[in-house]
Amino acid sequence: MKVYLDNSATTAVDKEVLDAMLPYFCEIYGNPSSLHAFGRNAQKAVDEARAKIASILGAKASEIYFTSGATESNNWALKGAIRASKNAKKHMITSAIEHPAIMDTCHELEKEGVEVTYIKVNHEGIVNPEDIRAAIREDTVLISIMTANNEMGAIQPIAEIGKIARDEGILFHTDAVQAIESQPINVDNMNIDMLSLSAHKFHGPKGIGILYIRSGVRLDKLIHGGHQERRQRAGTTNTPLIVGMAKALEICARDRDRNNRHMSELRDYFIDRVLNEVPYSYLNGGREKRLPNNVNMSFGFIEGESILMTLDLKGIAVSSGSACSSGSLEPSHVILALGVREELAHSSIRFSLGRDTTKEEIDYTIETLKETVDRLRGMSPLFNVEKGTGSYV
Amino acid sequence: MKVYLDNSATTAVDKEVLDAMLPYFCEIYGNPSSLHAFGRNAQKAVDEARAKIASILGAKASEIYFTSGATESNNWALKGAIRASKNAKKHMITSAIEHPAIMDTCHELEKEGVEVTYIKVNHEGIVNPEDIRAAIREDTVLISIMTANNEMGAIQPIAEIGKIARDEGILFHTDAVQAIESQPINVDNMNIDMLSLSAHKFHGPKGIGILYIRSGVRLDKLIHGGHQERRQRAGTTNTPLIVGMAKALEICARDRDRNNRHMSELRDYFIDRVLNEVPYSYLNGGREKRLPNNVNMSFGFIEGESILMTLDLKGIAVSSGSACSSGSLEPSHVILALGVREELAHSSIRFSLGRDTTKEEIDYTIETLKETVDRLRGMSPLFNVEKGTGSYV
Amino acid sequence: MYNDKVLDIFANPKNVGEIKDADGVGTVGNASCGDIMQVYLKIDREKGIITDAKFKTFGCAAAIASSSVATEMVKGKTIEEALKIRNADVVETLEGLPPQKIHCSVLAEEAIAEAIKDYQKKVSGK
Amino acid sequence: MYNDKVLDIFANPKNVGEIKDADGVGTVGNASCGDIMQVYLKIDREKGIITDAKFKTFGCAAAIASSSVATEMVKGKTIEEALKIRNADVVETLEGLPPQKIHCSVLAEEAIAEAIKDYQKKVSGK
Ligand SMILES: Cc1ncc(COP(=O)(O)O)c(C=O)c1O
Ligand SMILES: Cc1ncc(COP(=O)(O)O)c(C=O)c1O
Repeated sequence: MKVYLDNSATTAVDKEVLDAMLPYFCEIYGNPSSLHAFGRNAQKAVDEARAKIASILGAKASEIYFTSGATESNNWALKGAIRASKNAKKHMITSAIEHPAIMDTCHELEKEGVEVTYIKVNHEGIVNPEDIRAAIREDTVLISIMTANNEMGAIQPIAEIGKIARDEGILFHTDAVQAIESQPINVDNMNIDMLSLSAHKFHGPKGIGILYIRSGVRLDKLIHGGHQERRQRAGTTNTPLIVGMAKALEICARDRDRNNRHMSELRDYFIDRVLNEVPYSYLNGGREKRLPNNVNMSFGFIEGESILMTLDLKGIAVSSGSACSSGSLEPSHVILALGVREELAHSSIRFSLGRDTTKEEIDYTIETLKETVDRLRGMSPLFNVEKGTGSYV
Repeated sequence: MKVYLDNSATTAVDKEVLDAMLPYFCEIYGNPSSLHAFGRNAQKAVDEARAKIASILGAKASEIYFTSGATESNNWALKGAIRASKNAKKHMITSAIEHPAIMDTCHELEKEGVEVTYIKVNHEGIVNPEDIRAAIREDTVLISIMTANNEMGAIQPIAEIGKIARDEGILFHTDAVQAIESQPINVDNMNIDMLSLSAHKFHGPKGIGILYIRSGVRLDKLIHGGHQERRQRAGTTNTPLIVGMAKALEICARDRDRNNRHMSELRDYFIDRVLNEVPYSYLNGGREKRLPNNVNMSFGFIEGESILMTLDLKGIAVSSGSACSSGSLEPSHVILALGVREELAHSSIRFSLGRDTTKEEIDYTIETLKETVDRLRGMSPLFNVEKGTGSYV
Repeated sequence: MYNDKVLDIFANPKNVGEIKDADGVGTVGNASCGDIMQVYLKIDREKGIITDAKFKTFGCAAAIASSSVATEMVKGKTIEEALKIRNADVVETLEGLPPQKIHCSVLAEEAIAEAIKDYQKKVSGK
Repeated sequence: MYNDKVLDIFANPKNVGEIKDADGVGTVGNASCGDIMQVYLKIDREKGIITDAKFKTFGCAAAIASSSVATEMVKGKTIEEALKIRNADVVETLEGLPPQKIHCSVLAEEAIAEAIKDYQKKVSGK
């Protein structure tokens, strides 16, 4: 059996999405910037896609900018806003649990002299909006808080944070990459000034994303060149992928409620059974305000990557917050931010469900997980198999 | 009849390329960074693509970095090299005929205090390597000269320039976007340190490109985030497009000689007939050292965009160097750099042939062009139809 | 970029040509900027009514379409009425122009005004 | 990331377990870094030959595969020979490890050395 439980890493392109893209590779291939009919036909498709995406987000078409993905969107939003600011000193606020595309960009900005406040989260992984309010300074240019976390699925109080930012006249960006599939977003109601998306996280193609930029917000450009995207993002307009992204977003908005019900049911069943049936298993993050597709658990006395690789031997794809998976020395900064001790952070596994995940797949995964945990505890110097107990020395 | 003569703007994706990509959208969709089999299978495809591309360019696989296209590659090469330099003062050399992705990036760098020398070209559009040697200063960090021009197809003496740069210990970047289809490139023989490509210019997909970076060359990152691309370019690895690009490059290298013969024959036939049969028609750029697919001509007393739009009415897709096509006030900086007067720069049309262009299409284009020129001269206040002569007042 | 209306008028412009014995001729723009618009008017001096209008234009599709629309608009109008035509009226008839092409409609407004000025100079004896 | 050999050894590691009456036990690494490797050696005191080796490891696939390879390598070797085993030898047997996983092979080298040290301490009467 093949079970893909790594939908937060990337998703399969939807067949409908692929079909929508296909004509734009070999037939309607013109450059949308060209004036002739080949170009105009492509431009028309791009315009329609932009309008569709805008309407789903409650934005104007002219506020949607296409990028190569959320990493670029996040880079552009943060660097663009900070560098466009005329403040002598510059400060920004983000959370301690952001994706590397935000974190690493913040570290780069710090090198450039920007001060960054990283707001802590509670043990459920949630940012307290009051902590953000308290962190605001005279020279705060930007607040960037993700809509939902990619590792343990905590959904953040974005509307409240947006309100605070608006009241204080500070730009508010949110990385909505993981949230968009399950959480309806309206940029006006939520006072969002900038928002990043990547199509491949919601069954669209890889290599295309958006940055929503509220009209009136000025960002320095990240990528200079031709006049595409209202002169704000240069590079030949990517008709097929843009069409694909719009179709994927349309499907995701259309089926959101049904998919959410389906996934959250499976998620709860999964968590309940594992907590019951696997000793020394722990849920990372809270059960409320959790993405319907996210299960993140730690399994005491064994290491995450070896759990991942053992599940892989049985055809099950998951990811892990262990340092060993990422090639870094520290385990996931997100799991640590929950207050989980390092040993258990090294033991964390993310099971990210998809809209097509079945109960059968989940049952198979639970049974395989139990075997896996037993196998690895049998190898672990920290676990006493006879007694069925373990301890970190 | 539909005739696509705008292959320098973008090309149709090759059917073979599309077929190569297809499995990676809905089947082998895993994230190449993931450790499980879904990820490993994708990673394998990426590794193979990288190796294939590297071998075609005479590079090592570890020197090939995937980007969202040549615009990003050019931005990264220039900003990355300049910002990584520890020089107190920084100078770079480029040409007066570069693509906006270089030009606009240079203007941005100028704002940051970098001095840029724009080397002029002769009336055939060629940079003299000695002019580059003469422009080198103590603080010169980088030379960036395109391999061939996108508007009038002039092929630059890249190997000589590479030699000069190497002798002087200065980094050498070349934008090879337009050249790669017809010109074999070997980064070692040509002393190239960095090279930009965009797949959609050689029948690959839009939204993917490469930056070749010679090992040992250190660039600042443009896009921060995850650890992809040897930690130099963050963002989820784009398996299908990478596979497509490698296939497209393979086909282009494989069929290069045959396609070059075919296109240059049609090109010469086209130029000869038009010069003979259309009064007041002028070739922009020289006939030697010209890309086999490029025809760029000016037609006196009529404006380029209206030529383009009239040809479009007859199903023929071309582009124009007129200000009117680009929405800017000045006509093409490239055509002006040839010493062409402004009036004629406004009248320039680029016909960029493809490997599938037929003689029949060219004949139809020539006949239609003649009608078009007549029609527009009939409307022009600068042309006397009875006498068949014109003058710029 | 262009809407269908603009493309259609560009494909089939009205009033192309010169009026040999025009009562007023206006020329605006210049070749090095990529636009020259020349408008010819035939005017009934008694009634002050424009009876015919033609144009010759060196320029882009928007310039040619604007010329066609503007010359069409002024026909049958009094001089006063013609002088009230604004570029926005031309744009409206074209059902919109891209922002960077608005200047073409301005040229058309100006060419009409220049042609009328030329006529008025002639009439006022000069 | 991992080659097939590593995956294969990880899937079927040899010498997993403890030796109750081991002559030398070496433990290296720590849980908060994500790796603990424990090696048990049975040594023929007369001949100075390692007759059996087992391991228990908390760690990633590379750590487990390295443990398997290293314990397999030392069996039948004299102490002197075993001490000459370098992490590079482990990597070679694994047909390569990703750069960030090389430290796992180093841990294996160290665990063997620690176990031998433990044995030598015991033998030298401590
Ligand atoms: C929360 C979050 N932000 C940003 C990204 C970056 O997206 P991409 O790799 O498509 O640029 C990801 C996924 O990797 C993510 O989960
Ligand atoms: C010479 C040259 N460089 C760079 C580019 C930019 O390529 P892209 O738009 O694919 O980023 C182009 C094409 O637009 C080009 O012709």
